[in-house]
Amino acid sequence: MMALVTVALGRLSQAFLLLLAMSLIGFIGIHSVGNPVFNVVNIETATPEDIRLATIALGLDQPIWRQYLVFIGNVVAGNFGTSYIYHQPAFTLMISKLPATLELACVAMLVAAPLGTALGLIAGRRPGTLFDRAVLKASVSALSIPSFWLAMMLILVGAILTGWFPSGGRGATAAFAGQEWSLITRSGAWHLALPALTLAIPNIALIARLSRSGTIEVENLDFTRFCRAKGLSPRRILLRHTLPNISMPIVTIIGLQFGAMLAFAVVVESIFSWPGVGKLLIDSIQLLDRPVVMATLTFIAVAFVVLNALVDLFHAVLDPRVRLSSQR
Amino acid sequence: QEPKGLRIATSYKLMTLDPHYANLNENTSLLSHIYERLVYQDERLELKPGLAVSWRALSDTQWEFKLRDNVRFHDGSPFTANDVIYTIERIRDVLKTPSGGFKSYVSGIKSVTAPDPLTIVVETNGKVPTLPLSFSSLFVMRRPSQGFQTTEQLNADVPPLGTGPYRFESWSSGENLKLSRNDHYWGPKPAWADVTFRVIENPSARVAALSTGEVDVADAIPARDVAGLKQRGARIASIGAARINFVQFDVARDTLPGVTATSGEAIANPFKNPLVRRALSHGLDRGILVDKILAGYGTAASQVFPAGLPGTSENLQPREPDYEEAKALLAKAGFPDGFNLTLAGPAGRYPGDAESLQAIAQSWARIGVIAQPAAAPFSVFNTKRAAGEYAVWYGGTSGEAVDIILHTLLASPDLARGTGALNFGKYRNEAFDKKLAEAEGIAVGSERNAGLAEATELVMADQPIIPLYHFHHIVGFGPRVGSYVMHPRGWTTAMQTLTATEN
Amino acid sequence: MKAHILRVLRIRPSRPALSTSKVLLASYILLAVAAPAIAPQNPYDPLQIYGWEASSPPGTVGSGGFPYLFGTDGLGRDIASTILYGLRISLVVSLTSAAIAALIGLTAGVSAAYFGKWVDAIIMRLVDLQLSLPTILIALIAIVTLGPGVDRIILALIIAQWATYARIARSVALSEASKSYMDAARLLRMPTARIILRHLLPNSLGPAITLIPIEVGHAVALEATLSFLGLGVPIDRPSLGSAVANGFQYLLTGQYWISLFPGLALFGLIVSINLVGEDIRRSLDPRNQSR
Amino acid sequence: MIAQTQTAPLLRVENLSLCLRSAPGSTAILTDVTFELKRGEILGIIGESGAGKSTIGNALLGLLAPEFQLTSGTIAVEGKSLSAMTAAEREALRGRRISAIFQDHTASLDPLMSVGAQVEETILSASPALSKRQARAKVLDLMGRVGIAEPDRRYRNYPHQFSGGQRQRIVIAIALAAAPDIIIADEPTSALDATVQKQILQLLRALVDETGISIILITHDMGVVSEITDRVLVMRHGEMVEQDDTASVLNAPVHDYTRKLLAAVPRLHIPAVSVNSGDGLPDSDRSEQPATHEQFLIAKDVSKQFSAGGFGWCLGAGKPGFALSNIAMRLPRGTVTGIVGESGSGKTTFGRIMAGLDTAPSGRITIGDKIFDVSRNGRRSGLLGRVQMIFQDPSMSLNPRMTVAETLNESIRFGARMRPDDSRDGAARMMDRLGLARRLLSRHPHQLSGGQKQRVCIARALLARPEIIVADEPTSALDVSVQAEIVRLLKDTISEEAVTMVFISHDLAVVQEMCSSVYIFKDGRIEDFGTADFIFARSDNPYTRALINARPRRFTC
Ligand SMILES: Nc1ncnc2c1ncn2[C@@H]1O[C@H](COP(=O)(O)OP(=O)(O)OP(=O)(O)O)[C@@H](O)[C@H]1O
Ligand SMILES: Nc1ncnc2c1ncn2[C@@H]1O[C@H](COP(=O)(O)OP(=O)(O)OP(=O)(O)O)[C@@H](O)[C@H]1O
Ligand SMILES: [Mg+2]
Ligand SMILES: [Mg+2]
Ligand code: NI
Repeated sequence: MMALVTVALGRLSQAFLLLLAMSLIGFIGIHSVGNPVFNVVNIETATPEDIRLATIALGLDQPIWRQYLVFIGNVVAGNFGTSYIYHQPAFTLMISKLPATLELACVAMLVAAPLGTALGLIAGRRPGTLFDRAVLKASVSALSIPSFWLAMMLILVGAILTGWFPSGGRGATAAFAGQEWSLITRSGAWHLALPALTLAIPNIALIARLSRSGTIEVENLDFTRFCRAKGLSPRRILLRHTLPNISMPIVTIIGLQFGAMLAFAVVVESIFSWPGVGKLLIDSIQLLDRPVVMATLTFIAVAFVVLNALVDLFHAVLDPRVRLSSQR
Repeated sequence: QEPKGLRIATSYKLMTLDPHYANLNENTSLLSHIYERLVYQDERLELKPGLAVSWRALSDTQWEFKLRDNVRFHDGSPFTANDVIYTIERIRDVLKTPSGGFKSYVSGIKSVTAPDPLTIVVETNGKVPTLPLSFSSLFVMRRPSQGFQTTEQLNADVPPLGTGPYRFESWSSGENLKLSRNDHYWGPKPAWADVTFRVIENPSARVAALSTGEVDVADAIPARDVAGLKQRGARIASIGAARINFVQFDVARDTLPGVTATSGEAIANPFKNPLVRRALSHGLDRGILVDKILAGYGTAASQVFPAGLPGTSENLQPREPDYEEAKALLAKAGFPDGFNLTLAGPAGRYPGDAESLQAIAQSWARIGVIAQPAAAPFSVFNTKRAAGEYAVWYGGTSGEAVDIILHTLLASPDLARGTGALNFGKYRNEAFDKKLAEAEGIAVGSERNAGLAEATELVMADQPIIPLYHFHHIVGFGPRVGSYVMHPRGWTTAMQTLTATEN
Repeated sequence: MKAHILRVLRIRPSRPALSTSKVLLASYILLAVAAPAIAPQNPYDPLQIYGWEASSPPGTVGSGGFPYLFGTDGLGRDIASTILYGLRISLVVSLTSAAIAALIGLTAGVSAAYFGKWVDAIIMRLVDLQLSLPTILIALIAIVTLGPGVDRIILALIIAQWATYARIARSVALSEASKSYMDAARLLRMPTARIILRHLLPNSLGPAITLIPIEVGHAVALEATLSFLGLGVPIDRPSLGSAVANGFQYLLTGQYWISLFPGLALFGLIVSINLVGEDIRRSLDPRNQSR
Repeated sequence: MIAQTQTAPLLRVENLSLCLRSAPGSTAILTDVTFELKRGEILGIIGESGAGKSTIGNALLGLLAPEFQLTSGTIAVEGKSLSAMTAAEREALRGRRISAIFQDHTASLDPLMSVGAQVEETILSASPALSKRQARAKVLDLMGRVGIAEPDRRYRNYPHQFSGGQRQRIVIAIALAAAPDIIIADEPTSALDATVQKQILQLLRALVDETGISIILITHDMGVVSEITDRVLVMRHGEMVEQDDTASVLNAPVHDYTRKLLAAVPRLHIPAVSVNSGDGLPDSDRSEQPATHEQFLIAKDVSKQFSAGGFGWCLGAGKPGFALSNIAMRLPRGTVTGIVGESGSGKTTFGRIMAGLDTAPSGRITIGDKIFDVSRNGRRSGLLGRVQMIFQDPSMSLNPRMTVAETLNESIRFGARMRPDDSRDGAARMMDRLGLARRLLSRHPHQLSGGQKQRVCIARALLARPEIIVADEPTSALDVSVQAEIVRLLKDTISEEAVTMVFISHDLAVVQEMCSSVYIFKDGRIEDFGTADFIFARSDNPYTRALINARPRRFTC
């Protein structure tokens, strides 16, 4: 237990350094890309004087290092600043987009992970069979369709032609834990179907591919042969022996993809007008809305640190040969 | 049967509930349901009464506005001159940049007085013949019991209070705005019991939502989708926008980045020579831009507004491309073999922007001018343009009237007079400046319009910019909407729709 | 390594499905190389494009005197030629970036697993950092600070992609590093780099090998997204990806050809890369080499 | 059915022929193998390493590697041919009727599942009616019967926390747990010391006698053969050489090869002047070393503990498990020092510490005049690389993605620091000396038999030209005639190149032949040590005597 605490503390201090590095990159990055003031004033009507005043008002006239110090000071005090564009506290703005993103990503992953793993396991157990070839071909195809195409096709088929699903938006939401959620209303869940499917399909394919190739490799190993020799049912071998042994890369990918869904599901979010964090981030980057970018990046970094720590923890629990602190 | 709510898919992402925060269609379009203005512009941009029933100039520096009686705010309190004064003061004195997009409209105002609750008298610093026009952009807020409301308050605590035909219900930033009918509205009874705006920024998603009938109205329909939408039973309304997209040159500096002779050596700034600018304009096929890129939903441009709107000139008509003449002009200017340039522009800001860059390059190639299109995200584009990294670029601007565009885009840059804010090319034409100033001094009317038209003719002869096109606003609407009246300012509002039953 | 490459390239007539994909990929590459010779139009030369013939349906004979096999796009470019030329850019961008990113990422991930402790901590925190930075931001920074260009895009894509490989490789390598063949290698006191590259890396490659072709496809899509935002290749030199992204706007319009044909071409390309990748994966598994 | 069971033998193999799929006909792995197995019989299969013994076992289980192709022959269980069965029926045979102990015990265990659970799932799959608790009790019983101490603690341990011999016993326990009719035991005792081996053999014999199961016992250990088999089948080059009652084969071998094999069996010599010369044994006898030899490697006070917990990251959970305490050892240059001892007594652990692969919290190792602190990482202290190791489980210590040639050349290049061209045929020559065909050079490890892999590991260690070798059971998978050659080779190398060797083995006869001095390990301590003569002839340590006496009688003289 002590070891766990030490590891956690170590991780935490590393995470702080990481956040610092990231804030520096984000800050300097946005600074180097362009001047936010052109997006704050209406460039089609603003006078040079307007621009000058706005620059001062946003503190953009200060040298970049001073702006950064001010920013860090504010963050330590719990304030990410006010959005240049929306004039709302950046952090609140980001949090308000979180439920939509969270429920979308969770539903998509809850569909993709078990389904993908199952398909891959079954296919990989008997490589070359009809089922295996079908899984391989289908997953290759699913991974080869650009995501916006997939989204549009689902809209075309699922919404425009058949009218089964709505083409976008969140539908009705209901409050839970102080936030609005779609998943708990009927209409909301209905609206969730297509975007979640769009996110899930490539992930099903990806996970299926990984677990298929892992299964092929592991099923060739001596211990699975020994399991057959000792009379275990194929199902049990698959679930209790093959699955754990192929699960490391799969869980890793699930962690990465889940993080990416939280943070970068821009295409799906914009085509289905699903107001999530990814879209907020991209919009803010394009508008150079630095406070929002920084708040969102911080959230994403924390999310990835947590997810990856969970994956590492899973790894240590799963594989007794691996130590969490990975000392060798 | 009473029509249910109206559902509108809009590309305009409302940023804030403060109607004075930023002068962008994103905000003003949606907030115009809640807040009203003293003066309105009709579809031909002519002024018409709003919260003010009439106005007149008392002297060169004084305007009097008579306010409408029996108008109530959504909370039932009456609308009076006091609220107008509050509005003007809030914009002029309280709001600080960046939340100060409207300041220029009131910067000429010296003082506002209310001789009686339904009259205001505005005293200006100099001659401001366009004051009523300025008031067509200012939303009137109610004076709170004390002090001034901040943007934060408006976003967070205080529900927006206006006199408009719809009252505020709820807003979720980037998602939707919900409104309900103001039953006590002073004008014609609003058609819909409630209105829901859904922010759908992706054009295809708007098209899809309209196709499935999830929304009744969708704005900013891409021209290429019109045919498909019509096939699926939607109807389309469109109007030429009060705006212009153009190519602008840097005519001030001696050498320019990216401009070289065909051999690759640096050359002196060719755009200082009006012949070159004219050649580039002649060597441009606007028909491709308008008919192909905008699929017919655009008007070829020869001046800053579509011909026919107040202040435009009948004499300026877009020309067919004439490559031979253009070549001849280039040869005369000393560039028989043409030259190379980089044509910069924003990507995804205006309909057809990035495509236009390439179409222009195709045209110019035919007169020997090799243009390298360089598209960049809007913010990057602006930063670079401000930093002087571009020699020739594609731009766009809009305004309530011709003079505003002439004033900012073509007049010589002059901080004191506030002219030439968008004249990034540093073009100077004193004759034009004078002519424009004269016209601007004339009271609103045909004489002023004639003066503006003349000034336009004068400046366009020198070709400081190459007008490209005025794109059209396109709105699609479904069966529950009877008709949709377009407005050149490009707002999308419930007031523009008529229910199907009414029709 | 040479042996591996040879094994990979060995034609296996007994596996017709796989050789189809190899033939397909080879012909894609051939078409890309030969594009200037076989394309009826040079879509990068504005003089050869006739704006008035924009959005012509397939089969229309244009001013160039040849039929537009797949029609023209919204600017009048021959879609067939655009696909051929665009392939060149897309192939170079996606293959190079995926290959370099895989090389960097795999080495980093395997090294992290091998050394553990602070090396692991640093690499994995870098990975976390990279994962949380959106590609768009990286591309923006790269292009604004370095100026536009294909190499910048490749750079941005490498930065965007290496982290995934690193984490995947590490996840396998952690278990692999405890096996006794690693001990045997360490006993021989060979350079650490060799232990990592020759012993740990090949045995940790399994999932990564599956991932590489997928990431190649991903790179094409990313490049298209960047192009779409004006951050990619110059807009007048469309890559296959940007042709597809451009066609996206036409998906719901009647002008199906503008999106369909580039989309099909891209689909075929990625499918064949994936199938060849699957073949490579199979041939790298020692248990399959004698089959 | 019943009638058939009585007449038909339990298992009948007829004209079984196998070849490699890649080159049909040319490379026969098995040719015309024919034998029967009766109920309650133990059939021994002996023969050359690489003769195809394990392949027969795999064929019986229907678990042949995909490279192999059956060219002819039938396998019938109780008269019913395997080829006539449906896939499901064949599936049902495995575990319930035929179970196996694989030669490669380490690779047979799932590294991610605790050993207890692996035994338990086998029990539950054989008799699903059992409750969890009953199954658990049975697991503990089985683990105890195969000689795993503290089974309830070790239940939760993972395979990597077990010693080689312990893992092998777990595999045996699993095979028994399935309660089959036939067990194919492929070298089931190769990693076990004499006492434990005896215990296991008795267990098997008792099973056969009590429950009437049959066993096919593949082994190279003639002692084991003589001890418990009823009949013996001798194999060479994939062909049967002879087949008869054990006694006839051992006493009156017909075939030359059998004779050669029997002649090669190493014999343990226990001098007549034996036992107990009294308490006053001069201490010099123990430390007595030829004066000519300098003390080349000295280990002092090496101690190490393993925690009993299941997970590496939960350090300190629970009481300590195994402990290696205060091991001290002196290795004179150019000699072979034997380590024998109980399975799980810490031999491998100590060897790994000596090689610098593992650290120990305390202890010191001196090589020449350089002192190494074993609590430091071997690479950093410089210990790593001074000592070469022949690992106990050969299959795991070979890189699965490298061919034999690649592995050996690497050893020449980096271990011996020779340029590749100088070493061009070093590998090939070494293969010849080890009795391995040169064509195996292009193979990957999974394409080799157990004994072939082991010899590749020996080759790798020797080619690195180390000063010190720790050989951990280097001959456990080799048939006696090959073993004799390897022993000769090792001896030659040691005398020619003044290599110092630690020889860990349970085969006392080989130890006697190879070693000048011997250390006896038990429970992580040195139980006894001295010159080989002393240990085998005069030591009165009860454990030492028990070890020696546990040797099968037949090959002791
Ligand atoms: N996958 C394979 N591909 C090619 N040859 C193989 C393969 N597996 C085994 N062999 C060869 O088949 C022969 C028989 O192997 P097998 O494992 O049955 O030998 P064995 O009698 O069990 O030997 P040992 O006593 O060394 O374990 C060996 O010569 C071996 O090299
Ligand atoms: N990683 C580990 N964690 C916990 N216990 C371990 C670990 N490795 C080895 N042990 C225990 O240490 C003891 C000594 O193991 P070691 O492998 O040294 O035995 P050995 O003498 O080589 O036995 P054998 O002859 O069976 O190979 C065993 O009881 C084993 O269970
Ligand atoms: Mg064998
Ligand atoms: Mg051991
Ligand atoms: Ni290789």
